[in-house]
Amino acid sequence: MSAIKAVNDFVIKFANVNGSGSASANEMFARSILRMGVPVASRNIFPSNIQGLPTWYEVRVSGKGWLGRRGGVDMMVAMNPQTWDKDIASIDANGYLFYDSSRQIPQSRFRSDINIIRMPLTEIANSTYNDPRQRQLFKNIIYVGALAQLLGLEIAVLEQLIGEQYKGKDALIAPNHKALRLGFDYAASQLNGLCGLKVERADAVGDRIFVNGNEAAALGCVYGGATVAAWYPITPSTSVAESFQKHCSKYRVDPVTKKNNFAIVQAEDEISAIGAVIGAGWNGARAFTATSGPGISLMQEFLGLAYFAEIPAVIIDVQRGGPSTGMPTRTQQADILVCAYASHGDTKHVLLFPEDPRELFEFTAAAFDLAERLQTPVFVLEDLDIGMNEWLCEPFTWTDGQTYDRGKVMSAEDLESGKTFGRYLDVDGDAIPWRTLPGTHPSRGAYFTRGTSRDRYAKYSEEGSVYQDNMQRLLRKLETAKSLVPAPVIQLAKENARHGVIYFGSSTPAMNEAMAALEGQGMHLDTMRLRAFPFCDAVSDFILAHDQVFLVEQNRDAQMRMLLVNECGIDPARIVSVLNYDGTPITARFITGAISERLTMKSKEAAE
Amino acid sequence: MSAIKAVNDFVIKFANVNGSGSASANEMFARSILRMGVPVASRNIFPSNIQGLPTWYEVRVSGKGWLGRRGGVDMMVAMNPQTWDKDIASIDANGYLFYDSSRQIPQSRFRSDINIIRMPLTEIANSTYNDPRQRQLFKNIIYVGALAQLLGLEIAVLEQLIGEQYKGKDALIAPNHKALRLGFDYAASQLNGLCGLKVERADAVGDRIFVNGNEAAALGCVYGGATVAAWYPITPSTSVAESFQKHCSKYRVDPVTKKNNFAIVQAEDEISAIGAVIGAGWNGARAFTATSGPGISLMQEFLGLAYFAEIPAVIIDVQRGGPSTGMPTRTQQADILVCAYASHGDTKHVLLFPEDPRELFEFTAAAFDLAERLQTPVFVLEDLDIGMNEWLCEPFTWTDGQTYDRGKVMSAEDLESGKTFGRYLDVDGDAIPWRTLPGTHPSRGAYFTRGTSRDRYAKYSEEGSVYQDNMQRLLRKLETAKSLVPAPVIQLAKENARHGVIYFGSSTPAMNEAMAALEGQGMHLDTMRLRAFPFCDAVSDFILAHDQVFLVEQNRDAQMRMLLVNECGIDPARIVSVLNYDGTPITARFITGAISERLTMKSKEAAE
Amino acid sequence: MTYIVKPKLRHPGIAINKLGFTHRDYEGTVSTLCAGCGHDSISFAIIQACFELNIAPHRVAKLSGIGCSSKTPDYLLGQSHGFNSVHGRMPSVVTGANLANKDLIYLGISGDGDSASIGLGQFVHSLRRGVNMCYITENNGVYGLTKGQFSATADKGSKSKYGGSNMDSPLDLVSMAMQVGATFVGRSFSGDKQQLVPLIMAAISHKGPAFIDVVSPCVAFNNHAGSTKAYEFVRLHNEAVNRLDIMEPRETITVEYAPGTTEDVELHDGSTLRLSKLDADYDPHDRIAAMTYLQNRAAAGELVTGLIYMDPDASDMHANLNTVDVPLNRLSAKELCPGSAGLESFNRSHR
Amino acid sequence: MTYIVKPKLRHPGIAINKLGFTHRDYEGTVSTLCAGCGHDSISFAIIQACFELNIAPHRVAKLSGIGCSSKTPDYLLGQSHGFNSVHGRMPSVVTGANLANKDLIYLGISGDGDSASIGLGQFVHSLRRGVNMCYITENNGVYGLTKGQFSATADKGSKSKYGGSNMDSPLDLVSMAMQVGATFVGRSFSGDKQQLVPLIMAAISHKGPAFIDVVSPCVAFNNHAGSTKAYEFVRLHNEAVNRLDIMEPRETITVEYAPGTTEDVELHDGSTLRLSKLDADYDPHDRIAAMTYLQNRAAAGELVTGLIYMDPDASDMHANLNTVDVPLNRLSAKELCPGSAGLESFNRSHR
Ligand SMILES: Cc1ncc(C[n+]2csc(CCOP(=O)(O)OP(=O)(O)O)c2C)c(N)n1
Ligand SMILES: Cc1ncc(C[n+]2csc(CCOP(=O)(O)OP(=O)(O)O)c2C)c(N)n1
Ligand code: SF4
Ligand code: SF4
Ligand SMILES: [Mg+2]
Ligand SMILES: [Mg+2]
Repeated sequence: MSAIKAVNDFVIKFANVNGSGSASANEMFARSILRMGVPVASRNIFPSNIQGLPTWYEVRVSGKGWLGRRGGVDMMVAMNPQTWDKDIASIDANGYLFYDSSRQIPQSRFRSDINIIRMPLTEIANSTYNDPRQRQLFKNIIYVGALAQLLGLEIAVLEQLIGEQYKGKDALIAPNHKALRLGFDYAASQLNGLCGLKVERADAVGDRIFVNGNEAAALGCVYGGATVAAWYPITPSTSVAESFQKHCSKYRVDPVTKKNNFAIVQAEDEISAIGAVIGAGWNGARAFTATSGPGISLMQEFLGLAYFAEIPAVIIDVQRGGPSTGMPTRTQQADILVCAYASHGDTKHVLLFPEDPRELFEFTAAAFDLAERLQTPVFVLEDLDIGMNEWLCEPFTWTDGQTYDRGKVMSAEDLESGKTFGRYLDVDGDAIPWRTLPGTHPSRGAYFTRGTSRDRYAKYSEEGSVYQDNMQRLLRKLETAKSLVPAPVIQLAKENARHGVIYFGSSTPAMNEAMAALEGQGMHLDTMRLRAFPFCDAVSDFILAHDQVFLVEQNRDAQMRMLLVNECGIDPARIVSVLNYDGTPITARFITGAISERLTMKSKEAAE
Repeated sequence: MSAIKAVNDFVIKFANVNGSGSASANEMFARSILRMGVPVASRNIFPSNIQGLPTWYEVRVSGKGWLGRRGGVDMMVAMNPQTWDKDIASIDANGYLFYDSSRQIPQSRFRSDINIIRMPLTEIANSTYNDPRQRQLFKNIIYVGALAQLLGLEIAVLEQLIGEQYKGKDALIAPNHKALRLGFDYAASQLNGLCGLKVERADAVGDRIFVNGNEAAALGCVYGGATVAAWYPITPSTSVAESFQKHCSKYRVDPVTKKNNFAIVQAEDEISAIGAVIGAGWNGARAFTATSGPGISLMQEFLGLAYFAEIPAVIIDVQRGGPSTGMPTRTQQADILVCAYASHGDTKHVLLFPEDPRELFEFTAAAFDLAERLQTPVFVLEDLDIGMNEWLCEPFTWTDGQTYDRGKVMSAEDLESGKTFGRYLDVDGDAIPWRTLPGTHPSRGAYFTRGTSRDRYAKYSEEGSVYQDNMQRLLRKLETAKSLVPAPVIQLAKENARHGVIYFGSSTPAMNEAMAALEGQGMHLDTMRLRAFPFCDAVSDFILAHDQVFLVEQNRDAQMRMLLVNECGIDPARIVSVLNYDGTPITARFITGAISERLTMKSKEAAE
Repeated sequence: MTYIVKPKLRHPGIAINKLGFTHRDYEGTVSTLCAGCGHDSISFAIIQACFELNIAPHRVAKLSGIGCSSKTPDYLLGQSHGFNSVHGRMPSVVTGANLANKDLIYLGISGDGDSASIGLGQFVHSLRRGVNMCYITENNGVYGLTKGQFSATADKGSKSKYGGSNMDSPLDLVSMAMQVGATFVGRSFSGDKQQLVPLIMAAISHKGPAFIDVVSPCVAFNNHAGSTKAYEFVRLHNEAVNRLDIMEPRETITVEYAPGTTEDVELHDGSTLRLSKLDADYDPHDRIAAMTYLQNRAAAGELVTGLIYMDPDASDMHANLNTVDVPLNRLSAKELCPGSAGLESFNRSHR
Repeated sequence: MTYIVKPKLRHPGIAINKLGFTHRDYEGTVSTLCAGCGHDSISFAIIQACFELNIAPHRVAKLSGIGCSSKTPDYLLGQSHGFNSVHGRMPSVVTGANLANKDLIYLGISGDGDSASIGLGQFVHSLRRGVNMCYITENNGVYGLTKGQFSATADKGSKSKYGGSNMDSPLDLVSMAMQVGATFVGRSFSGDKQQLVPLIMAAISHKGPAFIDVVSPCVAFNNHAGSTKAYEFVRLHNEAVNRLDIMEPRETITVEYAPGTTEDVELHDGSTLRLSKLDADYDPHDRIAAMTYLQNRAAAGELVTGLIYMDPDASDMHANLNTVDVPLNRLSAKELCPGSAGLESFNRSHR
C-alpha cells in the first residue's frame, strides 16, 4: 500500500481523553518542531466538561508557514477508545494511524487504505511504572518519544523542553527524559521506517513567538494601562482575566510597598462586571472586562448607557459558537451584530478585529486610548481560535516613551482658568465633548451623568430638538472614530483583479494560504482585511472598485456583510458570502473551494 | 388682526401641570367631540415624573378623519406658567391663546399675531369653591365649559359624559354639571364671538371606538388564550399588564369556583419575567410579557435560549425613546434591530407591526398562535403613541367558534401509537419539529431541553455537522414563518407610480393623510404597509417594482431599512429614508414635506 | 393519565417499588462529571428518593441553570422532561413552568455559582414568591465548570487550588432561604446519603418552596486541605441536628424511638415525617431560633445539617394567586376566550 | 487639590461650617418629586449630614439607579459629580467608581424596587465585597416612579392604593445586609431627622460597607391606611434602640449622659460616635444577637430603628485587594506600562 510522504508539511492529530495529562505532552511535541525552525499551527478541540470526555489536538506542520487549519489528517495518534471509529475515519487515504496496541482491537475497526503503526504503550508504561498516575502521565511522554523517532524530531530539543518545563522541580526531569527515551528507542527498534512524514530542521520560524490570544489580550491590558478589571468566568474568555492577574503580579506590584497598581474584581455576573467597568471609566480609571456571547447579551442595557452617557469602556469578547449556550468550546465570529448595535434604541459601537495574538495585543492596548479619546465602549472581538490556541506570530513590540491618550479631560487648571465646560458641548468640531472627573475642582465642572436625554450642559431635558441634537452629535462622533481606528489592510493581486475578497480576524491564516492557492490556479483577487468598525472610506472604495467581492466570515447569517451593506450603502449583490460556521476554525481548503467554484461558475456563465 | 376660521379641522393643545387632575377633564373634552360625530385624535405628552411637571394634551379635530398628528397648534389652552413662553411660541400665526387671566402677565410675554382669549379661571373657581382640591379640580371643568361655548360643543353631550363618568358616585354629578355651566355661561356672556374655530355635529365617527393600544394588547392576550403573564413595570408598557389584570378579573374568573383561569406574576425584573414566560411556554401554557426597550436589552440572553431551544413566547414591546433610559415618556420605533436579531450568535425572530389598537388586538391574539405554531418567540412591536394614547379605530371583532392553533404537540395518544418522536426532527418538511409537554406519557416523549447544541433527537452533541444541520433548519423555519405572518398591505396609486412609500406601525395615520396631500399635489406613489418580519416575497417585489421607494420610520438609524436591505438583498440605493426621531409622533406635514421635497428635487434634476 | 409503562424483564431479586419501577427506571444518561464528584452522589440520592416515594418519573419536571451541577438533571430520571436553561436563571423558569402546570413535581437543581453568584436575585425571589418546588443547590464553593474560581459561598480566607485566597464575605444560602420565605429548609452533605435521601423525600412531599443546600465537594478544584468544602473538612465539621424518616400514609410504624426525641409531622401528600432529634434543644419550627442557632454554630466553625426549618402550614404561589384547580396549560378556548359577546360590551364602553 | 471656592456674599447670621460652606452649598437642583414625598426629607438629612461633617462637596460622588428615590442625587450636593445609572445596578457602578479612586466619599442612593427587586443581587454582592460607601435605600414599599406597584419590601398582606394585596414574603434589607457582610447597618425613618442625620454622618465616616434603610412614605401611592410604609404606621411602630451623636476629634464633650447608657465608638475619620442606648440590652456590636432581636421585634410588628450593627474594625475592598495608596485613576504610563523591556522577557519565554 502506498503511504503519504511529506517533509515539513503534514497534519498530525492527537485524540485523547481530557484530564489525562495529554495536553502538556502534546504541546511539547508541537513546540519541539518549532524549535527545529519549522512553523507549526496547533489547535485544541475540547469538550465542555472537566474530565473524561474526548479532546483532540491538531498540529499542522508547515515549512511554508501556513498557519490556518488545512483540513484533513495525515497521521492520527488515536489514544481514545471512545472516539476510535470517528478518528480512524478522519485519516486521509494513505495516511497513518498510530495507536496503543495494548488493547486488542478487531480487524473490522481498522481501514485498509491507511498505514498502521502499532505500539503497546500501556504495556510499556505498566511494565515500567507502578504508580497509576505515573503510568498515565508517562504514557503520554512515551508516545512523544516514539513520534520523535518516527518523524525525525531531535531528541535533544525535546529534552531541553522538558528541562525548561520542570525548571525548579528538577527531580521530575530525569524520569521524563527516561520516558522519552523509552518511546524513542522502542520506535527505533520496532517501528523504524514505517513513517513517511518527516520534520527537517529549517530556518522558517525566525524570532516569532508561540502564544495564545487571551494571554496577549491580557498583556495588552497591562500595556494599555488598565487598572481595573471586572469580569465573570466564561469559556473561552476566562483566561484573559486569569492571565491579566498573572501579568499584573509580575509587572504591576509596587516594588517598594508591595501594593498593587491594579484591582481585579471577579464580579457576581456579567451585568455587575460591566457596571463596575463603567463606574471605573466614569471615574477616570482605564477599565475592561472580558467575556463571551452570553455575557455580551447580559451587558446590553449597560452598553447602551455607556454609549449614551459617553463613558469609556473596553470589552474583550472572545467569541464562541452561539446562539444561547451554543457550542461553548467551539469558535465563531457571530457576535458582530450584537456588539455593533448593542442595546435597544439607536446605538453604534466601535469594534476592533485583530487577526492574531500579536495584533490582539496591540489592539487591546490601543482600545484604551480609543475608548478614552472617543468616550465610548470599544469592543475587541477575538474568538476561541485566537484566544485559546497557541499561535505562531511576530514578537510583540512596544515603543518606549509613548504616553496614554487620556482624551478630553478637563483638569482643575482648565476649570480654574475659566474654560467653558459643557459636558455634551461639541467645542472642537469633532463631536467629542470634554469631560471632568469627580473630585477635580471644588466649584466647577461638576455635572450629573444620566442615561436619559439632556442638553449640552448635561441638564435633563425632554425636548425633542435637544434630544435630536445630541443623537446627531453621537453619529458625528462615530465619523470621527473612522479616522482613529485601524484602517483595513489591502493587498492587491499581481494582476489587475475584477474580484476582491474581504475577511477579518482569525480567518487570516487560512485566507493567506487560500489566496496563494488561488493564485497558483491562476485566479487573481485583491484582498482587504477589515480591522475595525466603523468603516473608513477605503472600505467602500475597495468594494466599489471590484465587480464583486467575496466576504469570508465564520457565522451563519453573514453578519459582517450586513454591517458593510448597511453602513457603506453597498448593493448586497456585490458581496458574495463565504460562510463557515460549524464551530471549527475555517480552513484554506474551504475558502479556496468556495471561491474557485464560484469564479469558475461565473466564467462558465460568461463563456456561454 | 385676522383669526383662523375653521370648522371641524383644527388642533387644540392643553398645557397643564401633571397631577393636577386635568387629564380626565381634557379627555372628556375630546370625547364630547367624538360624540358629536366628529373624529378626534388626541395625544398626551407627559414627563417622566409623578407630580408637578409640565404635561400637554393635544387634540386634533378632523372632520375628514385624519388621525395622525398634524403639527402646529390653532388654539393653546395655557394653564401652566412654567411653560408659558414655549407654549405661546408654539401657536400658529392668527391662532388662539386661551388662558387663566387671574394672574397678571406682562405684555411682553404675549404675541401680537395671535388672538387672546382671557378668562379669570382661578378667580372664578376660588370665588365659587372653598376646598383647595375642589378649586383645582373644578377649574379644569370650568375651562371645558368655556371651551364648549367657544367651539360650539353641545353641553348636553358633556353633561352626559359627566353622568357616565360618575356613575355610582352620583353625588359628584351635579357639582360637575354646575362647574361646566359656570364656564359655559361666562364664555357666553364675556367671550362670545372671540373664537373662529368651530365643531359642528357630523356623522363621521360611525361605530368606531376610542381606545388605547395597551388596553387593546391586553385584551388580545385574553382572547389569544394567554394564561400566564410575567412582567416588570416599565413605562410605557405597564398598563398592558395592569389592563390584562383588569380584563382577566372580568372575563377569566371561573363563575362557579371564583378561581382564576390565569396567573399574573409581577417579577423582580425583566430577566425573571421572560424566564417565567419561557418556563410556562415550555410547559404548554400560553404566556407573555410586556416591556419596553431596557427590558428587551435585559432579556437578550433568554431570547436566544428560546430561539435555539424553540420555545414559544410572546413579547409585547411598547417602544419608547432610546437608547438607554432615553426619553421614557416619548415615542419611537427604535427597537427593531434589537428584537429582530435579539441575543448573541446567529438568531432571527418574528416581529409584528400593528398600525393601531385594533390591529394590535388582533395581532396580539394571533401572536400566541404564531408562537406555538413556530415554537419561537414572537414580538409585538407597538409604541408609546399607540399604547398610551386613545385612538379612534374600528370596533374589535372576533369570529366565534375558532380554536387556538396549539402547534405541533404530540399527545399521549400520538406517543402511545408509536409515532416517531425526535424533538428536533423535521418530519413535515416545514422545519418545524414536534414537541411534547412534560408529564404527557410515562415512558415516551421525554427529552432534555437545552441551550447547547444537540442532535435531532435532542441528544447533546458538539459535532459541527449536527450543529450546522440544526442551524440550517432554524433558517428554514423562518422561511415557513413568511407564509404565516400577516402579509403587507399594498395600495396602488391611481396613476402608474414610479415611486413607492413603505411604512409601518404608528406612522399609519400620518401616512394616510400625507399620501392624500401628495396626491392632491399631483404626486402619485404606491404604498406598502409592513406588518411583519420575516418579509414575504411581496415585500421585495414591491420594492423592485419601483425606481425608488421611501421608507418612513421613527428612529435615527433607519433600522427597518437595514432589515429590508439585508433580508431581501435589496440595493440600499433604492430605499430613501424619511426619519422622524425626536420622540414626538410623526406628522403628516413632516412626511409630505420630506417626500415632496425629494421628488421635486429629482424631477428638477431630471429636467436639467 | 391512562398510559401504563410496559413492564420490562427484570432480574427476579431486584427491588421494585409500589409503581412497579426499579431503581433503574429513575436513572438518566451516564454522568460526564469527574470521577468522585459530589454531584453524582446527590443525583443518586435524588434517584433513591424518587424511587422510595413511588413517584411516576414522568410526573417530575427537572430544571437547572448552567454548571457541572446543572448538568446533573440529565443523569437522573430519564423519563422526566428536563430543562437546562441559562446560568443563574433556573428559578424563574421553574416559576413559569409551575404556573403552567401545578400538577407536576418540580425539581430545581443548581450550583453555588448558579444560585449564589449570578442567580442570587432569582433564588431569593422564587422562594419569597412561594413556588412549590424542591430546590437543591450542589454547593462546592467554586465554579466547577469554568475550572475552579471562587463562588459566593466560598468562606472568607479559603484557599483556591492555585493558591489565591477569597476575601469576600461568604453567603449562606440556608440562612438566606429562611429569611426570605422558604417554608422547608435543609442542609446536608453529598457524602451522607442516610441523611440526604429522606431530606429530599420530605422536601419533595412538602407543598411550598423547599430548599436544600447540599455541600458537594469538587474533587477537581476544591477538595484540598484548607478548603471548607472538602470531604474531610465537612466530615469533621458537620453537625446534624436531626435525622429523618419518611413513612407512607397509614404504614405501621415499626421502629421505636426513645420518647421525647422524636416528632412526627404530617406532610402534604399524607405521608409522615419522623424527626429524630439529635440536638434536644433544636426546634425546626421556630424560624428565628433556628436562624440564630445556625449562625452561632457557623461562628464556631460548625456546619449545621439536617432539617433546619419547616412550616407545616405552608401554602404556595398557586394558592396566593387563587388559580383554578385544573392546570392552566389544559384550559382551552372555551374557558379562555370571551368571544364576540365579550367584545360587544368592550366596544360599547369605548365609544 | 489646591483650588479654593470663592467666598460668596452671605447673610451675616447664616450658619457656616469649618470649610466656610453654608447649608446652601450642599444643596442641589430643585426637587421634582411630589410635595410631601419622604425622599425629599432624606435628601435634606444628607445635606445636613455633609454640612455638619465639613465635607468638601466635590469630594463626594453620588450614584443611584432608577426611580423617584434614584432621582434625588440631583437634588443635593450640586458641586458633586453624580451618576444616575440604570435600574438596580448602582452597586456595581459604585464598586467600579470606588476602585478607580479610593479617595472620594461614595454615596449610593437607591429605592426598594431598585435594591430589593431588580437589584437584589448587586445589593448583596457589593456589601459582601466590602465596598467603602454609604448606601441608602429610600424604602417606600412601592415603585413610585412607575405608579405604585408593590416592591419586594412590601409586607405580606399589605394593600395597594388600588385595593390589591401583596402575597409574597417581604424582604428585609437590614437583616439581609447584616447577614451578607455590611459592617455598618442602620435603619431610620424619613420623618425622624434627629435620628437620621447622625446616622448618615456615622455611615459616611465609617470605612467599609455601610448601609442605611430609611422608611420613606410615598404620598402618592403608599401612604394610605393599611400600608405598613405610611407615615402614621411607621410613627406608631418604630422602635428606636439608640440615639447617636457624632463628635469631632478632640472636641470637648459638653453633654452629660447617665452612666451605663452611653458608649463611645471611634470612627475611621477620628471622630467619635456617641451611642445613647434606649434599649439597655441592645448591643450593636453583636451581629447575631442583633439580627435575632430585629427579627423578634419584626415578628411582633415593630420596626427597629437606630444603629443596628457596627463592626468598628471593618476593613474594605481596597484593603482586601491590597491596592496602592494613590488612587488608581492617577497612575500614569510610568507606573503602569512595563515598556519594551517587559516585552523582551515575555517574548523570550514564548519561543
Ligand atoms: C451568562 C453566563 N456567564 C457565564 C457562564 C459560564 N459558566 C458556566 S458554569 C459557571 C459556574 C458554575 O458554577 P456552579 O453553579 O457553582 O456549578 P459547578 O460547576 O460548581 O457545579 C459559569 C460561570 C455561562 N454559562 N453563562
Ligand atoms: C430595566 C428597567 N426596568 C424597569 C424600569 C422602570 N422603572 C423605573 S423606576 C422603577 C421602580 C422604582 O422603584 P423604587 O426603586 O422603589 O423607587 P421609588 O420610585 O419608589 O423611589 C421601575 C420599575 C427601568 N427604568 N428600567
Ligand atoms: S469540576 Fe468539580 S464540580 Fe465539576 S464535575 Fe469535576 S469534580 Fe464535579
Ligand atoms: S410617587 Fe411617591 S416616591 Fe415618587 S415622588 Fe411621589 S411620593 Fe415620592
Ligand atoms: Mg459550584
Ligand atoms: Mg420605592
